[in-house]
Amino acid sequence: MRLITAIIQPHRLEEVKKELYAADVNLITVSEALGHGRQFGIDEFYRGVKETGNLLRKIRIDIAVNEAFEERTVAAIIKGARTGKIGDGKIFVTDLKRCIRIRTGEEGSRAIG
Amino acid sequence: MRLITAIIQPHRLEEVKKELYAADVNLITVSEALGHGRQFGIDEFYRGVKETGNLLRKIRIDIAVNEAFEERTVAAIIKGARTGKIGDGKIFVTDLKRCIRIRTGEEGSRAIG
Amino acid sequence: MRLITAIIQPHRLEEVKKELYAADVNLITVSEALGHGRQFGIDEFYRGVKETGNLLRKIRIDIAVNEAFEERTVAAIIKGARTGKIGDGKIFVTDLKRCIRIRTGEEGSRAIG
Amino acid sequence: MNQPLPISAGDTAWVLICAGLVMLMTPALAFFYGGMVRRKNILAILMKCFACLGIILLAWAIYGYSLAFGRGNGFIGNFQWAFLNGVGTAPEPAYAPTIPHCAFMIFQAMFAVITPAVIIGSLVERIKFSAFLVFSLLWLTLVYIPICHMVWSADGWLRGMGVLDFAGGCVVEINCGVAGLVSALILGKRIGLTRPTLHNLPFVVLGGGLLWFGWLGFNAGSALAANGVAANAFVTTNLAAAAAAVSWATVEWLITGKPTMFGTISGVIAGLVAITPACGFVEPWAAMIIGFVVGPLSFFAVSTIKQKFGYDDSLDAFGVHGIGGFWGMIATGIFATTAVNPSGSNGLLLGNMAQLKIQFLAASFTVIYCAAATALIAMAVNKLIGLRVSAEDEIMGLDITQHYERAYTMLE
Amino acid sequence: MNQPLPISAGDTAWVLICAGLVMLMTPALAFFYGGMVRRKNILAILMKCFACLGIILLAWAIYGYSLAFGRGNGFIGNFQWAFLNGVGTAPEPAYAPTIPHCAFMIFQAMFAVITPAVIIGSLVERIKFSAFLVFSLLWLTLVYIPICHMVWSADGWLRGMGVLDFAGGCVVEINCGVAGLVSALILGKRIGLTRPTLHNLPFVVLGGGLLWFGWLGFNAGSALAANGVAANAFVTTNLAAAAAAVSWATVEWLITGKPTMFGTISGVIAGLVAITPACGFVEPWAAMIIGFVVGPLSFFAVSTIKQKFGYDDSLDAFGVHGIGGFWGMIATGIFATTAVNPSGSNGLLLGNMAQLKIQFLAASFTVIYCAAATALIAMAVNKLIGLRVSAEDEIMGLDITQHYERAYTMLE
Amino acid sequence: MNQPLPISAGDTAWVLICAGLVMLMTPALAFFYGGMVRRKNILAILMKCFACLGIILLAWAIYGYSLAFGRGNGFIGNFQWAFLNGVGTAPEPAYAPTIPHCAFMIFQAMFAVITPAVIIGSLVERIKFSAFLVFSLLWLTLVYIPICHMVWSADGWLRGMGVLDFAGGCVVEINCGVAGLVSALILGKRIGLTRPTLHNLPFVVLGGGLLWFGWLGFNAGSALAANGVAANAFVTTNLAAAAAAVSWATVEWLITGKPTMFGTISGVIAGLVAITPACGFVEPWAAMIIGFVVGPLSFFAVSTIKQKFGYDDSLDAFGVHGIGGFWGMIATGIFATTAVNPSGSNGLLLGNMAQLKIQFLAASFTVIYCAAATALIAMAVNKLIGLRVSAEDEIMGLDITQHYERAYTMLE
Ligand SMILES: Nc1ncnc2c1ncn2[C@@H]1O[C@H](COP(=O)(O)OP(=O)(O)O)[C@@H](O)[C@H]1O
Ligand SMILES: Nc1ncnc2c1ncn2[C@@H]1O[C@H](COP(=O)(O)OP(=O)(O)O)[C@@H](O)[C@H]1O
Ligand SMILES: Nc1ncnc2c1ncn2[C@@H]1O[C@H](COP(=O)(O)OP(=O)(O)O)[C@@H](O)[C@H]1O
Repeated sequence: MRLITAIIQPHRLEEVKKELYAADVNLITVSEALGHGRQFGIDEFYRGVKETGNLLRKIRIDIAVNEAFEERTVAAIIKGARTGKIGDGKIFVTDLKRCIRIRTGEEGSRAIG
Repeated sequence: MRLITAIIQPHRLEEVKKELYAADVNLITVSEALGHGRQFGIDEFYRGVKETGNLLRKIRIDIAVNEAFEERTVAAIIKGARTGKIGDGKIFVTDLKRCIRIRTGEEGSRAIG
Repeated sequence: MRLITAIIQPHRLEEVKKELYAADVNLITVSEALGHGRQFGIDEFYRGVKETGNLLRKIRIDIAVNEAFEERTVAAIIKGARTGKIGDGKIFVTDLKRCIRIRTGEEGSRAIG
Repeated sequence: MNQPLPISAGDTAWVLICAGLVMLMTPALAFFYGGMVRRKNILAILMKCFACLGIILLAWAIYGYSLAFGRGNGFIGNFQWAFLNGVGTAPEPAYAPTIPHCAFMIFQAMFAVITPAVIIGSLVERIKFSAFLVFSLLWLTLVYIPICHMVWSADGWLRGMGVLDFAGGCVVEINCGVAGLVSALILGKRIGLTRPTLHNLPFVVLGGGLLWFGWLGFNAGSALAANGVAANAFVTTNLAAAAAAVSWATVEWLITGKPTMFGTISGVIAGLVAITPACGFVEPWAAMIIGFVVGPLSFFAVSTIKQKFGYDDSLDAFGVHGIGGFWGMIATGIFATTAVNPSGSNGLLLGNMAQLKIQFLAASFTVIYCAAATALIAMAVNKLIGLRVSAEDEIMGLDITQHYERAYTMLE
Repeated sequence: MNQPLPISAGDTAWVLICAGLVMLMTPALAFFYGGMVRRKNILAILMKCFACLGIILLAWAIYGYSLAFGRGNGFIGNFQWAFLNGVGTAPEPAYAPTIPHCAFMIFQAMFAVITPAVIIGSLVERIKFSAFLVFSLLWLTLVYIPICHMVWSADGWLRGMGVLDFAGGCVVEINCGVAGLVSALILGKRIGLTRPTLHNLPFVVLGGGLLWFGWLGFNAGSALAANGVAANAFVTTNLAAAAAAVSWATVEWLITGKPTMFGTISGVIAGLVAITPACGFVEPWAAMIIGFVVGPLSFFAVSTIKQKFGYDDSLDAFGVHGIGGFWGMIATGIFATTAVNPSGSNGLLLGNMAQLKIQFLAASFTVIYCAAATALIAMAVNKLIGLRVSAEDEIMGLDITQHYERAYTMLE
Repeated sequence: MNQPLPISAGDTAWVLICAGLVMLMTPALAFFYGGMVRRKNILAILMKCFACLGIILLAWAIYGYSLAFGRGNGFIGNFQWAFLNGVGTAPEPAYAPTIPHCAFMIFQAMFAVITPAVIIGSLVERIKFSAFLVFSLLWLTLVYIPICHMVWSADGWLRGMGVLDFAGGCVVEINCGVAGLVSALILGKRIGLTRPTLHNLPFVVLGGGLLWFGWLGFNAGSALAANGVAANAFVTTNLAAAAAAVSWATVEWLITGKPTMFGTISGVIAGLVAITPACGFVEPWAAMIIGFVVGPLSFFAVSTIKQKFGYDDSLDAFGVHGIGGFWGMIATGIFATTAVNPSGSNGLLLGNMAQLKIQFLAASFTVIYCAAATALIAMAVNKLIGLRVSAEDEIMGLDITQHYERAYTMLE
């Protein structure tokens, strides 16, 4: 099993969700994040004092999938999130040892979906 | 070492904390999340326009433990979080390569607790 | 590749960012968290009723790096975050299987930086 | 009325702006309460407050004002002014001889709105919206209006007896406080509550600050003229609020180790409550004492008594309004002086023990009548349509389950 | 003016505090709107509202007041009072004989401020700040001022015709509603919007509550004296707001299954809009009907018509102010009675069909004139400097791209 | 007083509602400031503002009013009105002959409350709560009251000299601005501050909007009657606020590339400050100039001077109130005209150089006296109980460490 974590632009979330559902990936967890990357933040000014805007709002998506779903999940995220501009984000894939459904106690592949 | 990540219902947090403490798991990190799963969200309406409520508030808990503590931690989370209704959430377990206590620089099992 | 996750004190974020940039680690993702650890929270009182303050505000930093950068990243975080007082936090390192840049589709080490 | 009384522009300006200030108190209360609950339940509070503004203003115009202030018997009015028929721009000498009758009516309307709105504080995070609507209309009709008539109308028996209640110690404060306690007891406790529910203390303070502002109109506007009595009420109101804020915070400092903002703003409200019946009858120094006393009283009620008995008067309508209102009625009987208000009476300190007795009697009568009638209403509504939402809805939150909407959505 | 008229302290106090209340409406509107957009765009709304306070107050003092109320012809005033020259403390008998002329001027100034501010609601999340500044100044000059002159000034032709518009059904409400729709059409839809944008409903309610409070000054202050007409306007304003809140929520309850806070507060505003032209001419019972009717009307406009035609009148300036204002003008022609206001007229119900025609004509004229002039202005500004921010800036959010600042920063 | 003066209902209504508006300014200020700090420190600001309302209202009633306005010598009053003894409903002809004496007293009380509250802006995120309480009481007694007496009381020497300070350029603005700077210097800088601390700009705007609203009462209420002078003050206040908002935003636009909401609302406050001493003495066109000038002045002070000297006047009490107040005093000496206010004087532009000198002298005296006295007080309190919280508490945040509570708890 895999844990796929994507950092995307906030305004792409709806698109990414759509692509994921289209790829039959329906179970996801979303949270807020701030990112610092290659993307150039806009300087802010407060009472004339400059503040280098270096943390931009991002969305983090975590998805646990079976190996078989890894590729299509990654592809769906890319399809939904890509604008081709700097700041589109990253996808991180780690190995998921166990997955347990709290409600039933089921484990493994059956618990993932 | 293991990194245990649980997605639970917000209203179960107190219960889960209680069970974790009871199981001698005292060090945890909590954050906010929004989840989309099998649970049926309630449709929202804004000035008469329907919005399919498809992201529900969840709580994410991250806990780093030694292998020996893995089972009891998972069990404690399940005990505290389970209501038997759809939406109870998931537990994800990944392998933790290193754990370092910033204050002392200690590493490994000793740094976890 | 490694995924480095640090839980730090909120007021050390600027320092940690500075140290990371100094160590040439420029791409990071930051989010809010609440932590329960050894650190003693301050009791709160609402209309005279005591509430044991047991979740303290923390900052979570996630950084994906190549193995070669693991040590310096960990060192930079420790340098920036350490105050020597309880509550300084932890660094967790997990193995990162894949890293994909959404914008270009690049994978692996080249996508990380 | 052959020859209508002349209207005073100054008095009319005063009463109208005060009516506006009292109107503002209901949204203010919405924020005062709204910040105290979990964020999944804030809209349900705002909604109930605006529901009070909506349905009670209409009910007041249709029958409420007439039943409350029309000439009936000692207990209830009649329908002479139903649909505001005859409530025009000519003054009604029985109530306010220098301003349009309809200005008096709308000033009073805002009192009728906020009183049931205060009760919301006892019922939050679990009451069904429809049940609240029915409850509040019944309560307006069967509790607020009769008590208002008895205390303030030309032929009310308590007024006839000489009770002093300048701006609503019985009519508003005791009434809503007791109703809150009783209905909270019938409604029962919230599920699995182990921690304080406040999600936004600044909102509480915002609401509290606006309540103080609005209360100046509530109390000083009750003079129904821009005169010395109004000015005195304005002064005493501010001083009592200040004194109670200080005394509440001081008690906290002594007991828990630090004064809190939440305690201070609670003290402000307690002080405003306590001075409500007294403000137009007592001198400024007495107002300070009244305020100083109510802080510890209410603090004790909400931090100790409530914990001990374990009832879920969630946001302390009883501890603040019930207790504070009762003390205010008694204090009026102690400190009142005709030097401030010739149409009032002297109190205990000036040798008039009788007044204190009248005050005690009126306050006690209000407690008993209100408790009994509220209990009947709440039980009836519970039987009829059920007071509480389902446990699932309570856990999910009232905003989404009762109103299909959420207060904060924060992803972009 | 050889012998200045005496000033009434009561009337002056009233008009000044009402001017203050109307001033407060613009910040209130800022929050009402600000809570409805995504958090990356809230400051851009607050900013435009305060920009209206800034530049339009100045423009009003420099030339606006004179052009609007100076004696010119039936369509526009003159420059007699430019730079407020001659607008001093002596009353101007043509407008308000018992208060300082400058008090009337500043009361009117606040109307000129809030009207373009309402238009912001149609343009949010995409309009360029500089373009809005130019647009709003041109619009003030070419739309607001002429319509204001025609309807309210001593020699306006619509006033001469006998139109009844107590507090701005044409001048304020239809005007801003139609301008919102037209400029939204020219501006175009927001990019890729698939979900509701509200980020903070409590802010919407806070703004809405303060708007209600301020509107009491807006409407009742338009009597320009603290008299029976003012009191009547005060009463009708509250009742219409209440009735529309109830009717909007009821329609929601029937159609979507639950009443919402957002709907209720929208109903409040719709009711306040609808009663605006009528408040000083109709009786309380009529106000309730006017309010009851506008709730479903506006609900239908925003939930069905807008969806159907697909225009992006983002926060419904047209659906609420345009529709509500038109209905209010018509309703005035139906329900007006000289029993309430001897200087008004009777409406249809009292047999005066002519008044209804006049109302319809004035409202229609306003729609047509405003639509045409607004379209020209918006297209001109678009040509000149471009109305819209770039797509990148729109996605990034207007706060950071137009103002180099962010509303919330939450890490410590 | 054998035969009490008759009370004017209109004037009384005006002064009371204005007192209410000034009361509202302190909670408004709390939000204006509260949004500018990190969220761990917002309650500590709200708390200090309400502490001012609490303890200073009481101190004012007990001895402050008497010391400030009682007949003493040129520098300080006496105890004739201690405990408000003799401050009843009959007018006090020396101050306000048409309203109850106690109405004048409570109007002034609200000025005494907000002045130390402004100082909080210089001390945020590090001052100990207990130290602030002691500091503010001492400061009230040793700085505010004497300056107030000298400038406004019947026998004050600055008033005797003919200084024009309509609503508090010296008494309120310079006083709090200078005190803020001096106490910030003594208190020292916050630990490790590298970024702006604002956590909620909408709160800043909310507070700023309510401050504008309240300031209308502050300035126009200072006429102590609802007359032409009040109307003029009302107009000039609005125009100066508008002009300064525009000029501040314009300067930003030129220098940093974009106008900001934070700058605009700061400009509003700067404009209100600058017009404070002048509002009842100058004409509207002059008010616009006064406002235009203060925007860049204050912007320069907060963005350049403060950075250069590196003092931590955290929220710019000095840059906005000190600088703005000084300019306002001078401007009054330039633009004042008896055409607006016969009981005032002409200024430089009408050939009266003397008035400008008097203004400069009074302003300079206030700077020097206030700086010296504040320094002594702050150092004394520092010695006695320590001004600052511990470094750990500062890092942890003042809300939790000074008040055992948190502003936002957001998990459910
Ligand atoms: N190595 C990394 N570790 C953690 N987060 C990263 C890393 N690289 C990118 N991110 C996250 O992805 C976001 C987008 O990255 P950025 O470099 O701006 O754009 P792009 O991926 O298009 O080159 C960053 O703001 C950051 O939140
Ligand atoms: N495969 C998954 N990947 C990421 N998050 C998941 C996954 N499955 C479930 N979740 C999270 O758990 C929550 C509960 O899951 P849900 O399917 O609603 O209930 P249950 O686990 O009881 O079947 C979801 O809202 C989501 O946040
Ligand atoms: N085993 C763990 N699992 C998850 N989070 C942890 C763990 N240990 C520590 N943390 C996080 O690190 C924070 C600091 O830990 P704490 O024990 O208070 O201090 P220290 O690391 O200095 O001993 C905690 O509040 C918690 O958020």
